[in-house]
Amino acid sequence: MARMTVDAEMCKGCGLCILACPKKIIRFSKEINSKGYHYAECFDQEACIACKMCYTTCPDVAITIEK
Amino acid sequence: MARMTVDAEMCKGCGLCILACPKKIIRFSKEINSKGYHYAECFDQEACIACKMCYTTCPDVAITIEK
Amino acid sequence: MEIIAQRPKSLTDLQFTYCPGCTHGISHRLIAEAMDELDMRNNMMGVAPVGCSVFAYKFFDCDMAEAAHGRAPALATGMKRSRPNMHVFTYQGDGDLAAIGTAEIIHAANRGEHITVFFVNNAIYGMTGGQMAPTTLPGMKTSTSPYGRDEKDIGYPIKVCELLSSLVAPYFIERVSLLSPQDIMKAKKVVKKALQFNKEERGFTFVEFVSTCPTNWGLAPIDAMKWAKENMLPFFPLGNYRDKSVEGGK
Amino acid sequence: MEIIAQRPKSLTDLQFTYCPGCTHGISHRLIAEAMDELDMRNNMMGVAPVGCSVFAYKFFDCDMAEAAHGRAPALATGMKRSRPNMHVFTYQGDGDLAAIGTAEIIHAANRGEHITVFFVNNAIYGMTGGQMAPTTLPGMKTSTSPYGRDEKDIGYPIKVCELLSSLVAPYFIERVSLLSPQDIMKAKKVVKKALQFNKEERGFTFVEFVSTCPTNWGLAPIDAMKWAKENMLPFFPLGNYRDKSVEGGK
Amino acid sequence: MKTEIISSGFGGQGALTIGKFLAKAGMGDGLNVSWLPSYGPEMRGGTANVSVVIADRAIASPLVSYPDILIALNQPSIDKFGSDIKEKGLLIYNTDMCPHGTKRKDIDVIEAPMNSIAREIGSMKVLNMVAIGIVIGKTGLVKYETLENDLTGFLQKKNPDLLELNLIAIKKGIEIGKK
Amino acid sequence: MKTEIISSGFGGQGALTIGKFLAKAGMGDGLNVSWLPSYGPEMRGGTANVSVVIADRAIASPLVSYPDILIALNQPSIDKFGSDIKEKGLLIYNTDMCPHGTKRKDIDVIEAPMNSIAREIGSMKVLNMVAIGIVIGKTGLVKYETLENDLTGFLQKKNPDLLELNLIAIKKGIEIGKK
Amino acid sequence: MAEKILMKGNEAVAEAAIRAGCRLYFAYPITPQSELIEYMAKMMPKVDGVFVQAESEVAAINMVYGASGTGRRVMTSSSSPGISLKMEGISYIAGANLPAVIVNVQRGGPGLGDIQPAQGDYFQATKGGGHGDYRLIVLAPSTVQEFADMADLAFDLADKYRNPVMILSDGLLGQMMEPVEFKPSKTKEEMEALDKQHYDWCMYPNEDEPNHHHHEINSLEIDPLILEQHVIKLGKKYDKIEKNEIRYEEYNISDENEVVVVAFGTAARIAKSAIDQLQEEGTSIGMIRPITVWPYPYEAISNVLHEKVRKVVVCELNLGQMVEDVKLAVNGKLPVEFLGKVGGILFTPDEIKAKILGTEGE
Amino acid sequence: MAEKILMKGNEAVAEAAIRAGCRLYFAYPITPQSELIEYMAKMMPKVDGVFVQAESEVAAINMVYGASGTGRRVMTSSSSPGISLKMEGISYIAGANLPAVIVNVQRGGPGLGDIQPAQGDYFQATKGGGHGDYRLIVLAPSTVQEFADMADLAFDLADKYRNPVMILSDGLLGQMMEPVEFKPSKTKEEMEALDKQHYDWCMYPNEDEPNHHHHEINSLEIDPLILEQHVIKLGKKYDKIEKNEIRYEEYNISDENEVVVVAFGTAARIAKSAIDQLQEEGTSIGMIRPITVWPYPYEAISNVLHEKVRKVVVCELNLGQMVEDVKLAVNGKLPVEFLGKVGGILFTPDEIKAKILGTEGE
Ligand SMILES: Cc1ncc(C[n+]2csc(CCOP(=O)(O)OP(=O)(O)O)c2C)c(N)n1
Ligand SMILES: Cc1ncc(C[n+]2csc(CCOP(=O)(O)OP(=O)(O)O)c2C)c(N)n1
Ligand code: SF4
Ligand code: SF4
Ligand code: SF4
Ligand code: SF4
Ligand code: SF4
Ligand code: SF4
Ligand SMILES: [Mg+2]
Ligand SMILES: [Mg+2]
Repeated sequence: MARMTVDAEMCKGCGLCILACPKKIIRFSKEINSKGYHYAECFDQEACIACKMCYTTCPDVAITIEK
Repeated sequence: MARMTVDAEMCKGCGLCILACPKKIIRFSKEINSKGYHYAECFDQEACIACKMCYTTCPDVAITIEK
Repeated sequence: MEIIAQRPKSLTDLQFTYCPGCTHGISHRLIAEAMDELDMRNNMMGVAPVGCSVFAYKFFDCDMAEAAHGRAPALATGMKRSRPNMHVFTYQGDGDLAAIGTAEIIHAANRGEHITVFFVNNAIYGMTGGQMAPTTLPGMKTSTSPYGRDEKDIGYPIKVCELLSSLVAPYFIERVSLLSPQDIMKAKKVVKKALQFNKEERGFTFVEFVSTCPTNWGLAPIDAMKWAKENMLPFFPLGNYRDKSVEGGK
Repeated sequence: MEIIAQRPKSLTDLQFTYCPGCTHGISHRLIAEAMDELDMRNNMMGVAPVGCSVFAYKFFDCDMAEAAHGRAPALATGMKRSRPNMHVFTYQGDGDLAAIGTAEIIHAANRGEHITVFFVNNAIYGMTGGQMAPTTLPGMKTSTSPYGRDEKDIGYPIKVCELLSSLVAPYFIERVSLLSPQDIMKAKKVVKKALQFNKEERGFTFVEFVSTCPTNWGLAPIDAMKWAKENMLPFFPLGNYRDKSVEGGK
Repeated sequence: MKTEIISSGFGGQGALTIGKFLAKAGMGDGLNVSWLPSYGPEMRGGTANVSVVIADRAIASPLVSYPDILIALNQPSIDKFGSDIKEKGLLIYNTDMCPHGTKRKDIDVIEAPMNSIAREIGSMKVLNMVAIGIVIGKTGLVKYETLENDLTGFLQKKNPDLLELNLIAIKKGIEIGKK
Repeated sequence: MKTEIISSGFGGQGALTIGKFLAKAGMGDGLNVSWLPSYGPEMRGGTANVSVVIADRAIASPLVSYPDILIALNQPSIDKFGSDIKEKGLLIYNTDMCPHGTKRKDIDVIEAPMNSIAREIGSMKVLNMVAIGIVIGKTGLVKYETLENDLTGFLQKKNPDLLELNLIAIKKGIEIGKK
Repeated sequence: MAEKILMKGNEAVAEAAIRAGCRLYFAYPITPQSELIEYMAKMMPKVDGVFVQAESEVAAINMVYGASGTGRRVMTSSSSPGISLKMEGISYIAGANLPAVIVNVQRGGPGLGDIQPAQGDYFQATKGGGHGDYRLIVLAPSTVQEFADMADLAFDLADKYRNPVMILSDGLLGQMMEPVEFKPSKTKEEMEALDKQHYDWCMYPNEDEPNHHHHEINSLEIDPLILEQHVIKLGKKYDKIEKNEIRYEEYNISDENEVVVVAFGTAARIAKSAIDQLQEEGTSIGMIRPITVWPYPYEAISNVLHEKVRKVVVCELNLGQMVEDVKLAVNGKLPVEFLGKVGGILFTPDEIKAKILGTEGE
Repeated sequence: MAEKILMKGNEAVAEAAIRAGCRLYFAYPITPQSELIEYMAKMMPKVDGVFVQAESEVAAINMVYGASGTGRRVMTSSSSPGISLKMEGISYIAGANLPAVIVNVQRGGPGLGDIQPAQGDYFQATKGGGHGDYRLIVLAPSTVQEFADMADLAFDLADKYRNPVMILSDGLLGQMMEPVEFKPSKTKEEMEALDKQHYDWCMYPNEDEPNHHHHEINSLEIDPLILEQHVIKLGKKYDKIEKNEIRYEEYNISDENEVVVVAFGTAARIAKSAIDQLQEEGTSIGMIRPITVWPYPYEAISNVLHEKVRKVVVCELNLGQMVEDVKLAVNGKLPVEFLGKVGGILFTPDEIKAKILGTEGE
């Protein structure tokens, strides 16, 4: 099992993690954070394979991966 | 016939023309110029072949060659 | 469950001041990770430039100095010479390093200062709002080349790795890119190599990141990466330009 | 009898301020002769550096500006851009061009400014009394490298022709020497070629003179030439580094 | 007469343009105007704002510390400037992006779902024109005709469709403002 | 008491060294001294000169405009400074390099063929020491013993032979000076 | 009457410079000046002018030095740290008696500081930030209109005295938009005349000397006696400028004034509104606003210290720089008080009122 | 008593700096300062110190900036044009609250000027040649001994206030030899203490924080409110320095003085001999010689304007710079006259006498 979490306040909604995820389980949230960004969120933690692609590409180091 | 003349005041007595002359007809004068240099002079104008080696090497453009 | 990837210790908790999708953040993370892994943080002094990464002095969690525009290699020289048992790196943009700081980078490299220079090439002046950089591509429109960079008038982009490799002293010079997770993972290895050499006091080490500036290129972050791949990489070939650790290395 | 060699018209009548046997005078003469022969004097503007040749503005008999130390290429850029129908050259020493003026020469070359740069490499700061230059040879003693230039500490001499040839824009780059009448005659051809290209508005042209500084080397003029031949030429190989006029030229 | 305005929002929402067209129209009406943006790197991804002053005498400081009117396109703008609005001043805000609104009771408040209105009109680009319209409708600070004139000059050739939408948005705003 | 000296000659003749050893000896004698060279590119191949002041009170300006003593190792030095020597001042000059000498009648003049003397002693390097000797012989400005002491400290290890020649030259100069 | 255009100060001064015949511009980007360089990048090609983004401020000022030596109108601009880098070049240009226009859009300092408006470079501009005895003519605008108008004036003064002229503006004036009217562009004939005006000394063959031409552009005189004459001549030029070119504005000056305020540029704008408010409240305050901060209007200030005036108040966006010049003007006759604001912050009219009324502490 | 050594000023100040614990020196050659860099090149390796000949003055001052950030004693030197190039860096160092010592061996300007002694950089040194509100502590020696002594003082002041200190010398003091006595070198213990004195803020792990360490060396505060606080704090530091560190020499001051002369450095040397001569001739003249030209001894000057004093005469090797500070000190109480000399020429005592006596025209 793996878990990917996005720090919503750190995220700037650039979408690079969404592109990077091989499992396509990341999307923009409906909510905005205090800076007005639709932050990223994992909508299917079960499917996460902890490949760290999202972490690798995230320019704001907003992602944590657990396994 | 050829003539090599040194402008005694321009000459700084560096000796490069003496080294350059294939005919070895240049030497330092006994006299000094107003800056204290023993300037170069041609002691055998007859032998000069107007090869311009002395002119070519003179850093102070003190030499004139006529032919 | 165990954390397998998280914010490296060598970064502070502050949020980066970069635009969404700006690769400055990625290169910061790579450097910080390498510092963590090589256990260099306690003896590291970094130099931030003037450019979008001016606040790097707040982001790297080690001793940091904020240089005058272009002068980071001079500061680094002073710092390293003063405290030779410390490790020193600079982090600089293309305006900073390849325009106003040309003399400083060339001479630090030529002296073989024992420092690591991280060079972020995004083909533009990010911080001041998108003016032409020395690395701006031919034909590229910027706010100071509004009709496109005309190489007849102002010449071609400067290739810094190539320029520095014409010097004898540098120990390690390599150009990497940050344009895909794969590239980033490769870049990570190079960053670590450079810092490893730094730790071992081998000499002057230099890593160029081919980067993006979504904001001033007027592109979405993903499009910016695509654009950079298509347009910058042909001009700025990736690869190693100097590695004295390899027998026969140039 | 007819005069077959005399002071060129493009020199004023003033006596040079150089030391006995200093090759600055020779390069001055070569440039002036080429100006005469190419009939460029009436449309020529030159830039003198700060260095022993600071008074070049008095010696060349055309319009002349005296630059700040290292900034001759910047002045030349302003001059040429302002009056594009004029020809412009700079005359610079190795401290001037390769130390303090590093950024200016690289960027003028990179922009491909339509100017000619004459670069006098005598491996030392002549005017200020013999300090180390960027081109000072390894082991060479100068007043600021009293124990000999230690390349481990401050790196190797900078090879300017090689450095500039890593740029795309320059049109012509060649290194010549002034160490014998034969060398000088060869140099003359190269000087003339560069100015010819200048006249034809081909682009950035650059001639390096491997020169001597008898005074600060502590050698008699003749010995200085010998020393330079033996010690400088191996480090600074003569030859053409760029000639875009030749098909397939680099 | 002197009116001091701050217009503020996320980058891209057009807060600076609001200021620009208000100032331009004020100038067209023969008044003295000034427009001063916030600038600098702290703007990256943050809030952009502009100070506008419209007055019938010389304008001393173009920097507005205590606005008569605050146009807030997002919540951070209210959070940052809301408490500076002069007593009896006016707050115009975009309910779509300002979930918390304001707690002040001593000022006039006009709320409008500007995102929704713009979307309805057909382009998110006209969000800011709704806000301008509200200012005009409520205060008559500048003449609609002057503004229309400026916009026409600016857009007629470049993008006549957008011009049309802009004018619709302004009129919609005026309506709201007049209520 | 204050003595102002200019020592001048071609580069390489040792004019600056004359000044230095006079100043050093003065210092050794417990006096205030200053030594100020001419400097700069105009020196290249030209004339080098130095101002030396030796005094029993604080020295205001180390620059000598009107010397009490001019030591001229060549003709250009006389041409340049000869007319500035104070009335009743002293000119010491090297006849070997000063074909025209001086026309002044209001000063003391000591002539010496310094080149020839140095050549005789065995080294052109000691030319300047002859001049120092003359100053001492004529004026007693500094003590011979102090000078000898300084020179010994300076040369004993490096070059004892040259030291010997130097002392001979000084003594020769003193002889001339005393005449 | 010309049309009014709403424009940023940075752009207005650039447009006005082009209209004044400037066809050469060399600079390096820096906030809050970048709109100026960007405007030039866009417009210079349209008027056959030269725009070069230099590799640094040092290079830019030396390009100006070279171009000015050829006798044409040339300009550069920057903001505080970038201006510091130009100090050597400015000293050379002044030393070589060359005309040139330099715009400083000041920001907060020292060091990297911030990018907000400030007036901390007053000393640097007026007392010679570079080495040696030289003076810049320094013009201090306080509106966008004046900023634009000064481009024209600056070039005229630069040409008249063969001296560099600085426009000492700030981030506020650079960034704000105000309505501005422009003078018409120079006509073709005027441009030709401009081009030739310096033929007697500049590099570039003129019609009278079509062939042999040896003009020297130079600040070096290795012979001290010649350099002395050269610097004395510079000094006389500065005296002449001090005699002829002092400019200032009198605001609300009358013999009813209880206090006289001295302020320049942006600070003066704010001071005016304080003065207006006090006037309405029945207190008469006058102001001298130096328009040239060098040459400085010493006399203008001492002349308005009428009998009722109790004190002089100096307002600056710095720790106190022009206040020294005001003290020199007042010369001990009255107390001189100082109100400063630093860091890129502006004072409010209320703060100025309090200082004037002596109620700051309250 | 230490031995007296006959030494050039340039070498004496270098030797004294090394003895004061300076172990880092970065500079670029320039006449008439080159003996200083050459001395350092020779001596630094012998004391395990760092000598780097920088590629330029700009690089040199930024090497100083970096090295100073690590808390060690560091110095650079140059002459006028080279000092101008350091202006940006100096403003950064001041803005970042860093200690550093900068020696200016002034020459004739402006521009390339000449290489003879001058005092034309007074304004630049004392009023901030760089941008923004900052102050250098400026020490002006007038003998080789004082030049050497000031190295020690400069480092102490720099460390005490975390502020750059400039020694404002000139070509005469740099080139001339005078007897000089040196203080003993710092002991090993003193050196260790010096090394640690800045551990609380400098880059470099200290014993209390052996591991994690995040000290920032920086002059940037992008938030104007924070920058404001920062600059106000700088201002308070400058006030403190003005209160504590003013130094000057009174020469022949008495209530018999008819004229008071103010002069610094080399100019003061010559003025002294004029004063001595006048005293012998029966006219009593006093002199104030500022030793710190910033902070400036305003009070010291106004305090000696005894009843008999008719006027104040200022002598400088420039067109008139310090004279403004003297006028500020005198504040209108007496006429202030100026005698200048430019181009690298010195005045003679006679010229000063004539100025004092008012017989110049005769
Ligand atoms: C001396 C000086 N000149 C100019 C500037 C303005 N300036 C700040 S950042 C910058 C360019 C930054 O571009 P780059 O180095 O490419 O970094 P990026 O923002 O693209 O990462 C400039 C010109 C300055 N702060 N100081
Ligand atoms: C800004 C500045 N820095 C330093 C100097 C001093 N300076 C004059 S010439 C020179 C070096 C000259 O060396 P080089 O360029 O090699 O010319 P050379 O005399 O050897 O021909 C230096 C450092 C100066 N005049 N200006
Ligand atoms: S770790 Fe891999 S699979 Fe999981 S969310 Fe990230 S990119 Fe997708
Ligand atoms: S890459 Fe990072 S910043 Fe970008 S959307 Fe994903 S989590 Fe957010
Ligand atoms: S021309 Fe030739 S032969 Fe004649 S003197 Fe010169 S070098 Fe000798
Ligand atoms: S080469 Fe020229 S300067 Fe040298 S000795 Fe011969 S003539 Fe004289
Ligand atoms: S402007 Fe460009 S380089 Fe700067 S933070 Fe934004 S995207 Fe990154
Ligand atoms: S010092 Fe050297 S380079 Fe300069 S003139 Fe003398 S020999 Fe030539
Ligand atoms: Mg960039
Ligand atoms: Mg050289």
